[in-house]
Amino acid sequence: MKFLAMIAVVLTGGLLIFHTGAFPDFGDANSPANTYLSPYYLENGQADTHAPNVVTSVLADYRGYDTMFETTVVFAAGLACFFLLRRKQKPGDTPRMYRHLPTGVTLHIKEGGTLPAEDSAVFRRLDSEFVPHQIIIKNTCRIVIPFIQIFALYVVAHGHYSPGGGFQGGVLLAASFILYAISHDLRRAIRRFPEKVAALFGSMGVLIYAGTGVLCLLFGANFLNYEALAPLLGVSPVMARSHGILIVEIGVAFAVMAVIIWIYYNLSSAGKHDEGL
Amino acid sequence: MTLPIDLAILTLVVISGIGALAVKDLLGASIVFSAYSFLMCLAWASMGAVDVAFTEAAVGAGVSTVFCVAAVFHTTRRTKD
Amino acid sequence: MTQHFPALLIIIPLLSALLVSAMGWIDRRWCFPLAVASLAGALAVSIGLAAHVMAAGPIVYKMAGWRPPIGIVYVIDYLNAPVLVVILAVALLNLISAKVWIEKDFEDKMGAYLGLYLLFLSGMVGIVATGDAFNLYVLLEIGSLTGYALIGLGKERAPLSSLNYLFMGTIGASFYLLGIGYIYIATGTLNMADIALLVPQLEGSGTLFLALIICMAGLFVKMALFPLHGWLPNAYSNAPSASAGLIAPLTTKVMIYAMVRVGLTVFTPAFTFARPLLSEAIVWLAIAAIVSGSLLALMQRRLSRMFTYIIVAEVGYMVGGFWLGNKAGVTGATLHIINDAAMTLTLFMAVSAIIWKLGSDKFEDLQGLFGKMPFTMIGFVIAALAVIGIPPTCGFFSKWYLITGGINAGQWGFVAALLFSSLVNAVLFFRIFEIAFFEPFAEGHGHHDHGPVFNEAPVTMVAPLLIAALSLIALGLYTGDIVTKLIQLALPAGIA
Amino acid sequence: MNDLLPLIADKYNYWIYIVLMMLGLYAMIGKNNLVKKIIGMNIFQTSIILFYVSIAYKKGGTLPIIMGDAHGGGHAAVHAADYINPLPHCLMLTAIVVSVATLGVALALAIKIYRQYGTLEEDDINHQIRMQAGQ
Repeated sequence: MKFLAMIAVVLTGGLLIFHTGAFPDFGDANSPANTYLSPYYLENGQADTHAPNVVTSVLADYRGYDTMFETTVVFAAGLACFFLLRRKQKPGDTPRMYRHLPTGVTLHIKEGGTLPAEDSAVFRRLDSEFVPHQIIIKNTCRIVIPFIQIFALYVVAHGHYSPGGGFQGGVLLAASFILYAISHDLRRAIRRFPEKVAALFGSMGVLIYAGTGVLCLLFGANFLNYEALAPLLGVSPVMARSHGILIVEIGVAFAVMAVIIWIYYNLSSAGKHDEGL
Repeated sequence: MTLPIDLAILTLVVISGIGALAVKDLLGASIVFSAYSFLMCLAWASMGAVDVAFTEAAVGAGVSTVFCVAAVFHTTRRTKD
Repeated sequence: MTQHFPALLIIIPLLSALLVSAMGWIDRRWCFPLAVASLAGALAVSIGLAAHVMAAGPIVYKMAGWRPPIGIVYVIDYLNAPVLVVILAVALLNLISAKVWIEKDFEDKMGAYLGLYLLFLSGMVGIVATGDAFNLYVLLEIGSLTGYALIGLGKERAPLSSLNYLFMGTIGASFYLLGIGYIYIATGTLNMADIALLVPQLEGSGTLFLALIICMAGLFVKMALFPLHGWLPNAYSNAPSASAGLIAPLTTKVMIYAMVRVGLTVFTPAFTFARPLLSEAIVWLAIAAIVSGSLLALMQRRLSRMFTYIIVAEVGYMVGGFWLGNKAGVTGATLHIINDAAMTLTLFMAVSAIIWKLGSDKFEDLQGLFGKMPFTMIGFVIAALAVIGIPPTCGFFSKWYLITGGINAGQWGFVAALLFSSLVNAVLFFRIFEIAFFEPFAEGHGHHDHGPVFNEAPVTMVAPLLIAALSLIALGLYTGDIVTKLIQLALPAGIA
Repeated sequence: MNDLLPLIADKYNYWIYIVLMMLGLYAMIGKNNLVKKIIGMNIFQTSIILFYVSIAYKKGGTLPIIMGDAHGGGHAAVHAADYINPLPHCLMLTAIVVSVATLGVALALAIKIYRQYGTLEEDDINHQIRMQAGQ
């Protein structure tokens, strides 16, 4: 197999390298790629959509249809991971570790033993590969997480003016949650943001995007043509495009956040939603 | 853009890519792969693709690594190649 | 409202996928009816579109209202209107037929399964309808990602074959993306029609030629053309029955459609067929696919596995026919996309019904099947006749065009391979008929000699199967109309 | 030497993308461990993103964020040559998202395979499959 791989690689690579000489030089401003279509976006992007960041206006408006499917890809991945991995587990199937909070004693309950109540104030469930009290990590994360989340919201809201947008913001939001799940434990993260909520948020986020498009359709314009929302938002058509971009970016942020958290739940617990990283 | 920096970063990208595939420990490979993504993100930032670099920093160096580590955690670290 | 039909075509499956997967968490009983209703709605829209195209010509739908090279457009023309109808019809029939399987296999994950099913479908519909080269890549990935998941929860080896499929699929899609990058570097645009306008000016461009090769290589991986077909048999035969009937008819056929689309309307025929050496090489690959697919099919002892190798051979038919580069060949390839989707659907639905009743599709378990499941076998026989290519069924007509194309091009190897494959198919299917009909029932372990007991699959399985089987004959009878009113009009002027 | 250096430097990004792509392709076909293959797949995908980003670069161009009065509606003339091409960036955002989605699904499948066979090495899995078929 390695030999076969080598042959394939050498052949393909040779063909590609052989041809590189015909490319325009790196950084050539006069190549067809840089002169045919893209000047339109640069010259008219701000006038058309009122968003100085041209990448955002291309992403969410000129090629907004692509972006809708990009969000759908993420959603599909979330569904796929859930579909492939998730399995229900009865409590008591596997040994479990508990910590008795007042004394700090660690208990190991064997298979079939009686378990303390799920929301017991005295006993706290531990992962089987537990570590002693991690005060530094927990407290640092407790301080850092709100800042990550505020920054994420800034990234979502400020996508028009600076790099970033719904997708990056959504990933950051998800990352803050994953940090919570790693620093505390998966079960508490799931209690805060249950699987069902993640799944519903995921489809809701895509629904916000596609729904905006359908709303445009109902107003008589083409799918995703935010100009049609001008009467609804009470602004000029250009501003309606700008606001439309914001709305769909929020949808993207919702979907991406929820779905990445959902994928993390399934991957980190191998579908059992029991013990994470 | 200062050209030498760009060349240096791209060379490092290749080295870390080879490293990620050569390390005989899957957890190590995931982490080297994270470094690969991060260097790639630097390369893109130096080429002016800030949005792409931002996304790669959040996704490639962040979330993908977590996914990889989670998967390795639930499978095995050992590998023959 | 008609002018918005191209958007509705994809919004309906997409929105219902979201709703269905959300409903899976709220009230599971609603999932299935919602999915069926949405597919029926989308099918109605696609039929409306096809009628509109036949009456008034192609439709260009501007997404977000931007004019073509700037924004993304959907183009419904003579080429993809019939393909769209077939895709949606296949998905609807298979969904109804798979109802019992879905309820049995994925009871607690029904929302997710149906959501993936509809997302897969919206990916496929989008690939066919889109007029933007990059948008095709995104939709390709939706179709593939959901496809991996739909396959991955199947029988014993399914996860491994699904992962192999994922690797090959990613290589294919990435090569396609790279090809788009080469096109972009040479022309600076992503819109298919726009590229086609620029291609004649770049006749001698090596970059563009390499782009053609890379795009085609990527699509060949995804459609499992002969040396790259390794992933297909395992992935399809290990897939859950409910998914196999969806993925097997659609994925390869849609990829072949993408090849036709890229070859004819992105790179113009003048550019695509300009190098006889390339066309010749690909036709020989196709011949190898036909011969090897047929031979490997002979060696199988399980129905579903045998069908997967027949698919490998059928891919060879269409690729070869297209790369013959003449009118009859391309017509035959395009017609065969439609016919083969219907034939494969019928075969896989029949197998799914057989497995539902017998629990197995091994040849030795099929004894006496004509008595046990007569209606299923009627559908099976019609599909088999179509695959072999017996006249009233549709398989004959597309094969006729393909053979004519081979003769016109003087490519006798292709003609011989087609005839050989038909012969092998006849052997294959008559062997099964013999097992299922002539061999005495339960001789080895028979305690009582009552003969075969009538034990038919549920009506939700048999009815779609029979509809699909009838459609095979109907497609055959209306071949003339399909060819003259749609496909002939779709071919650009450059084809001799 | 004087000719060679600019040739390499001018096309350096294109060379690197091909090297990375071949690295990824080799890992996907030739490596034995599934997680290694998945990492190779990701390298393969990022190499193509590098290619697109390299297309977009313009010497002397600045970030594709239109400077000047942010609330003026953009009536001032914008010279496209001064800004880096935004279109490939936008396409590549989509490609990155696709790659992370593929990664997630691939890892999910790998976990499922490990659950089933207890190993991630492809030859061990094939060996087990052959053993089962032989029985």
